[in-house]
Amino acid sequence: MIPTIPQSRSFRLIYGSYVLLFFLYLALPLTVVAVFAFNDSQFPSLPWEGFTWNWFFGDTRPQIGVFHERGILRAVGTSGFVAACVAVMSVAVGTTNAFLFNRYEFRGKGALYVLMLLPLVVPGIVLGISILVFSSTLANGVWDLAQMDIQALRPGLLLVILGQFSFITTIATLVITARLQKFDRTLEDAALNLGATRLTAVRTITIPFLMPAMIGAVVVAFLMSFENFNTTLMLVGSDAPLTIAMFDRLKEGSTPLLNAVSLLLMLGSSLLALVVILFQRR
Amino acid sequence: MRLHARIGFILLLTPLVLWLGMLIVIPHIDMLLISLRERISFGVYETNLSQYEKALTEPLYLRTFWRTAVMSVLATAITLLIAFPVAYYIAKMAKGRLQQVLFMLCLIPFYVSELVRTFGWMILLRETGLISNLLQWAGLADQPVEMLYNDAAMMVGLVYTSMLFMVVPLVTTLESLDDSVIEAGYDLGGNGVSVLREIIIPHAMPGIVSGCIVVFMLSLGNYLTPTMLGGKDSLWFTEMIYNQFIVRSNWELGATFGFMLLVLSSVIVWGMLRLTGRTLQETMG
Amino acid sequence: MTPDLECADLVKQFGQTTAVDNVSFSVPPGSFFSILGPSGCGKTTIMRMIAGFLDPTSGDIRIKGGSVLDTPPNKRPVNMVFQHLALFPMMTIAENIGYGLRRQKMPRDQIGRKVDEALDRIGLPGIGGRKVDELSGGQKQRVAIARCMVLEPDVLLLDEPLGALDLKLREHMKVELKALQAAFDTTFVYITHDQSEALVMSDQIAVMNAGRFEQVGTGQDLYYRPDTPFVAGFIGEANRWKGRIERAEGSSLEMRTETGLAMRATATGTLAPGDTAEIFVRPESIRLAATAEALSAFDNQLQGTVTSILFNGAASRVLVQDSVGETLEVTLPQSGEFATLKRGDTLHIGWGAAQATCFAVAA
Amino acid sequence: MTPDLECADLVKQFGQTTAVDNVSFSVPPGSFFSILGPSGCGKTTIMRMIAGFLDPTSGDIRIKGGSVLDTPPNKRPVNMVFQHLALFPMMTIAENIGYGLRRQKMPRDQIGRKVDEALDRIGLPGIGGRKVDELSGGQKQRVAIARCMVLEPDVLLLDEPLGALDLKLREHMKVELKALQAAFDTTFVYITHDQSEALVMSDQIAVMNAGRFEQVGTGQDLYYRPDTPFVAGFIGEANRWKGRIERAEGSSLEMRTETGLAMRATATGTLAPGDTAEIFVRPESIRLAATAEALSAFDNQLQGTVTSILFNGAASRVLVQDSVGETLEVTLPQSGEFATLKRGDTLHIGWGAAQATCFAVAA
Amino acid sequence: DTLRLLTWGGYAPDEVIEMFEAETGHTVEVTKSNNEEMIAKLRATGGGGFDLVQPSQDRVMGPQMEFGIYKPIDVSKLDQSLFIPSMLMATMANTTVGDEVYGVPHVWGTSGLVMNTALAGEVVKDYTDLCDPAVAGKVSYRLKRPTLIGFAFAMGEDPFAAYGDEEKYKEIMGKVEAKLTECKANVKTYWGGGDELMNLVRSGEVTASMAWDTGGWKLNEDNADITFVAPASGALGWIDTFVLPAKGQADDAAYAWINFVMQPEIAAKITAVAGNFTASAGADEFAEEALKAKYQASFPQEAIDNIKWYPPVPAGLEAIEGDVLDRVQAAN
Ligand SMILES: Nc1ncnc2c1ncn2[C@@H]1O[C@H](COP(=O)(O)OP(=O)(O)OP(=O)(O)O)[C@@H](O)[C@H]1O
Ligand SMILES: Nc1ncnc2c1ncn2[C@@H]1O[C@H](COP(=O)(O)OP(=O)(O)OP(=O)(O)O)[C@@H](O)[C@H]1O
Ligand SMILES: NCCCCNCCCN
Ligand SMILES: [Mg+2]
Ligand SMILES: [Mg+2]
Repeated sequence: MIPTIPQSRSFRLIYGSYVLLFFLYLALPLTVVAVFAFNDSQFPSLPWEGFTWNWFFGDTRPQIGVFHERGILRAVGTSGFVAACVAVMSVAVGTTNAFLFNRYEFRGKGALYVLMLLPLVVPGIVLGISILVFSSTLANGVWDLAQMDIQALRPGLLLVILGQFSFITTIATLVITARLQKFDRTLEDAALNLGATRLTAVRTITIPFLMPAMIGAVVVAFLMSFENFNTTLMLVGSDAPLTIAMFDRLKEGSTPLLNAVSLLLMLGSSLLALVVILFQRR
Repeated sequence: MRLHARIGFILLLTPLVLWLGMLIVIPHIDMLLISLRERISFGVYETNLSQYEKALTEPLYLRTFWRTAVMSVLATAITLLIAFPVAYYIAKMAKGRLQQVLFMLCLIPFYVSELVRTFGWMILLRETGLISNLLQWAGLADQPVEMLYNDAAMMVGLVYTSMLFMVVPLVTTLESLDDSVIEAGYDLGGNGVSVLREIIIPHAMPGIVSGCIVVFMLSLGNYLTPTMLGGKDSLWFTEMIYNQFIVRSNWELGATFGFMLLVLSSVIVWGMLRLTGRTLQETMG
Repeated sequence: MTPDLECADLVKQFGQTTAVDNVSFSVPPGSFFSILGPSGCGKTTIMRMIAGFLDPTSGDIRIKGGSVLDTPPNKRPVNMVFQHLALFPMMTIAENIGYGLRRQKMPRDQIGRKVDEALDRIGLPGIGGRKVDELSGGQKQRVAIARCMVLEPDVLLLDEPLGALDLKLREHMKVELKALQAAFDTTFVYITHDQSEALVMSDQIAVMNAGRFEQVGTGQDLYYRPDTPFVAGFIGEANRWKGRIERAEGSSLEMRTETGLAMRATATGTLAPGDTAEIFVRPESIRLAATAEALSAFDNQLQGTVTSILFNGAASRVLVQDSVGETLEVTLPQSGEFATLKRGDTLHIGWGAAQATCFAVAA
Repeated sequence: MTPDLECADLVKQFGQTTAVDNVSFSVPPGSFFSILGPSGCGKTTIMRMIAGFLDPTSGDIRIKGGSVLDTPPNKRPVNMVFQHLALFPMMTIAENIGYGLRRQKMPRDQIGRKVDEALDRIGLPGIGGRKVDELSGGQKQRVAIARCMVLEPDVLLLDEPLGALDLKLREHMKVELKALQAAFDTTFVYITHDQSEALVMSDQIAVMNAGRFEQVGTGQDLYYRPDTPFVAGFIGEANRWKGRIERAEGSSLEMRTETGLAMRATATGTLAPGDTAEIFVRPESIRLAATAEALSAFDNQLQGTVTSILFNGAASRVLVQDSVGETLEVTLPQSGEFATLKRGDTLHIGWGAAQATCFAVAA
Repeated sequence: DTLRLLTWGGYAPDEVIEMFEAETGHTVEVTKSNNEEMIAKLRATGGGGFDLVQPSQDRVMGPQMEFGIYKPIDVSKLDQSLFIPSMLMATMANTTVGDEVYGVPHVWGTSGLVMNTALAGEVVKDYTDLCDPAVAGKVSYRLKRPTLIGFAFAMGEDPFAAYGDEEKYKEIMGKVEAKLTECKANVKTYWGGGDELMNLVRSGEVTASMAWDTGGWKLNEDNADITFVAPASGALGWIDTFVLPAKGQADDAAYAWINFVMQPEIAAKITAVAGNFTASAGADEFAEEALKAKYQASFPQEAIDNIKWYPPVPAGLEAIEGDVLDRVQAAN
């Protein structure tokens, strides 16, 4: 069952078609979403009413395009801000975690590592509600004690960022740890031996070595944050990120505007993905 | 020197402890405490198991709970069945560029948000959607066919959304299987079936387990797909959590549900690990 | 007696490149046949064609006289020990060895017995229950051979099986492999790029280069009577000179090197005055002496200065720079006669025309 | 002249295990000093203590006469070439070589000049802009050395730097390393477990075993005049017999082997009749002859049967089984005299008492 | 200031926002939601995160008593002359806790039936007719409390009368539950947002649904067969209000917004987009004739008299309703 083992023609044919079918299945919904972004109709469905750019650039009712939709544009901004914060924070903490797990032996390390993995197996919605519950307990506690209201602890951007950070950090940690494990510690010894201090060695040797993984982690974290729904849903306040905003609209019914947003999202993420691939290449 | 190491250790430990403590451990403990609370009247609470009692006696809750679990297992199994041949093809049959391209193609849907993917399926499956029109055009149906809002549609969405998380670990483990081991299997008289059963699948087990765990978790915790593609009967456990928190403002019961979901997922993940004798560390790290 | 394995005019092309180019050979029953050649010369390709993992572009492969071209790999009466052994990591040692027997639907107790027997045979009784990664490199090696041998193949193929082992273990396994072959009394076809492996173990060696067999013969044949400059250069070490033939009488001839020295040598093939040629002389064929007189019996004599003494016990060498500036490698005799030699000493060296093999060089 | 490097009573313990056990040595300026020993004997531990990556449990390390125990690794006037070279993969060759100079805050143009100079010195001018993985193994080797040498260390430490290279390249680099040391005229401390590397390159070799130095001396010292059975067994190959001393006259003695043979040998240290002892005889010290008479000059003579001929060109061996069933390894002379020898032939062998070294064995 | 407005779809059209921003210099951020989510969000934030919210008048008193998520409204800061007096009084009365008033009216309307009269008009006259086999698979409604109330009326009960009597209320809900469970097979999907329903009806996937009056009227523009019908048992009347969240930070902007949108011309614009009439006195003049006509067509006088206005929901009832809704959703 590898190319060097002779197989009958029909087997190869059936297998090949199955794989082809699979990729059609993968491509189908995305293609459909993309195509109907150009339908000159109120609905993203057949019949095809002709081609239009209106869902991108239109500025008159009812065909207001993405680029003239305040709500959507604001949501994109919010998502971008959240994603950037989450990416930076999770990669920063992911890097310190990687060093901790890679460089130190201490009691409870194994348990801590398992705990670190846990956010991956906690459903996103549970993460969301636990943080929601805890932050309001805190806020209420502060209120009861000091009659002081800490809005930051109420649903809103900070909680959204922390909620996403809470599990994306695990992923960043794994990505960076994997790379750090491949790092040959004698490189640091060599730097030391050539006159560098410990910190200089880390700065000039280890961090550049980790760079591809860190950049990869930034992009993955950014994308994951950008598309996160479950955790965000429970923590969102008045500033809705894009997925939530789109979901709210979708609840009201689908219009090609959503297709247009989706198509732009696809293009954006493909671009980012490309950046990652180019980086990993090097 | 020693002092430096100590300081470094503390500096590196702090963010980890803050993160896990403040965002994972304490919130979950707090959630547990809330779930153990009963509201007596305005602002008066009592600690007891009444929420759990309610959750375990009300047939709706219990049924939804099991339904979600069973459907998630089913979605995981289907995903595995569909993904395995494809992953095998990518890892072992395709070579060079084709292999890279196919692998990349598998990743693409992941780069687009789940909402968009689900939205795509809605456009395809709805009564006025593409497939319905296609069937009518082909003469296979004489009136619009509704394919949305049922368990099958939901399953299609769940499987679709999870596919990547099954394919990637499978491809990775299968790629690590040396061609010559497969060849040795044939060389010693094996055929396709026996090589698959005795060599390929045992080798792929780590990938199968980690893929299944992730897919199961994603299905169990999914909210979008069941709400948007599922029908009027397809209540999902996450929806109930959302409902209790957002629609009913009943945080006590919502927290209880959250905890039940957590326990369910932990038990199933633990079971899968036990079954295959692997640790979480090996599987996820 | 029909040979166990016979390849006739075997050719394998990958697109434009011809990996195996018209190779023919036959391996008599019970013998140890090696294919020796540099990396990328096509050795593995031959072996994979024999095992059935590649179809030859043309030519025939016969086992015990019958062509196996239409037999799929899992039906061919040959087994293969892979370069990295390809033991099944998910199975125990006993399961590994029993794998082929299970495929033959042999009853379980019989399999058990056969496996135990094989483990005894390779000197590892009682390890059947272990996992693959609980064995050392040499033990794995033997298990991989046992896994094939329980199936009693007509021919056992081995693709650089010692490549992954460390130096000491490799030395040891050379002797061991030869002993195992004797014990199982099976035909071995062995691939390697390490001349010493091939020389030590084989009955017959084929030296391969760029898809073709250059020479097939015993180790002595190849070492002392190389047919081609490639064989002379690839097997053993040699001092070399290029030049032009000045005189030729039968196989005895004289060449003027590019640096202007006159040398007497023995021709391989026909060489005429004016031909470009290359002379090979092994370090151990050169004699050292303090005076020129001591070497008067030799056809070739030079004077030189010691530039370096590479002391290495029994394999010590001296680097001698001759009058025209070339450096020669000469074996240091074990007699102790030259124990006091040091850098800068002047020395006479000489060798007979019989020890200097001369080949034509494609101009 | 103060030695460049001096270690005095160096001890290093890891918990219960003593990795380095009271080692003292000194390395004179400009010399090539090797530490040779089997894997795990503590070589790297010594080197890491010298480089400053490990603190000795006790003892002192002096460089150019001054103790460096309190100097952190980045301040010590020694540099190290690591086993896998530890070139920085994210930097170009020039950046690698300039790394230490940048740490010294040398001006950029001066760094550039120094790097170019070093590249010239190692015979690789103009490759400064390349990436590390665009170099061959041997080139990387030289760059690793240059990276240290631009810092003009008092001592260069090399930890099995050839371990990762393949056989042919290793042979070549042995000669090259020695030449580089001469060119830079720096003290080299070289670690290896490969005796031939140590023998070929070193001025002085310390043979190390289980944390201790067994013997320090030149290659010839170690090969021909081993002080301990470990050294005799570790360096070069040897046939060995255990037995009990029957007669001893000064250093000349006679031993009865466990298998009942009487043997004459030369004692190392004092041995008295009744002592348990072990005799070492190198394969190349044993002569072969067709008749017993030809060997009458030798103190020890045996008759045996050829069990195997390990043909390996200049390094060919014969395995000879003697009358009591022991197998001896004997070098096959290059003279061609025994070219027709084959398995089963009867043969006489002999060696002098001077070639048989005898050591006391802890009963 | 930034005014963070939590409201229903259509209540803050872009055009109005732009005018408001131009006139006052405040900026407006709109979040669209529904009653339950508004309350849940405010509860989670302790009444923060927004500066002005618009729950229905029946959803002000209970949540305020239980969670304290609103702050009293200073009616003196409002131009009371802009409001229809009777509606202002009624709403203030319904949203008074203690001595404080919490809400003032904005938009009002009814829930009833939206249907394609050509396809379902013969069959569907009241909510319970949605369960008729003739419209099987072509029916939709929300799984929310208005549906329970509507079905209760259609089944001849008076749930509002039972607000004070939990036992009685439970009994009524039990009957409604049975009916809705039985009816489930008829339902294509439960709708969530107004536009979602409109899409379903417009595309023909649904022919009859329980819905807000607005939706029907809007659809009527495209397809004359589709319209809003007041059910035989009476439409349900609701009033969406303006309420200040307890921790709102832009009260001035909030008051400014209320005063701004209650101006008759502006209110008319909102009516045009949302489809519902407002509590703005005199906005009628500016309202489109077409809409008025549709309103009159849907509401003959006896239908207007028959409108059932929601009284404030006492705390605790929603738990009963929630359980019923859960069981209906779970039923097979
Ligand atoms: N599947 C293939 N497609 C194209 N070219 C191939 C293929 N397999 C081998 N080759 C080419 O055929 C030639 C011979 O390869 P082969 O593997 O037989 O060499 P080898 O003698 O076994 O070398 P090594 O000692 O390195 O294993 C090489 O030039 C190789 O690049
Ligand atoms: N950090 C450490 N902790 C505990 N034991 C150690 C440590 N480093 C080395 N050892 C032990 O000390 C002994 C000597 O190790 P060392 O690395 O010096 O050997 P070596 O001679 O360099 O071996 P090799 O040739 O394999 O590199 C070994 O038994 C090793 O297990
Ligand atoms: N298009 C907006 C409709 C708003 C309806 N509010 C209804 C409240 C019913 N309880
Ligand atoms: Mg090969
Ligand atoms: Mg070492």
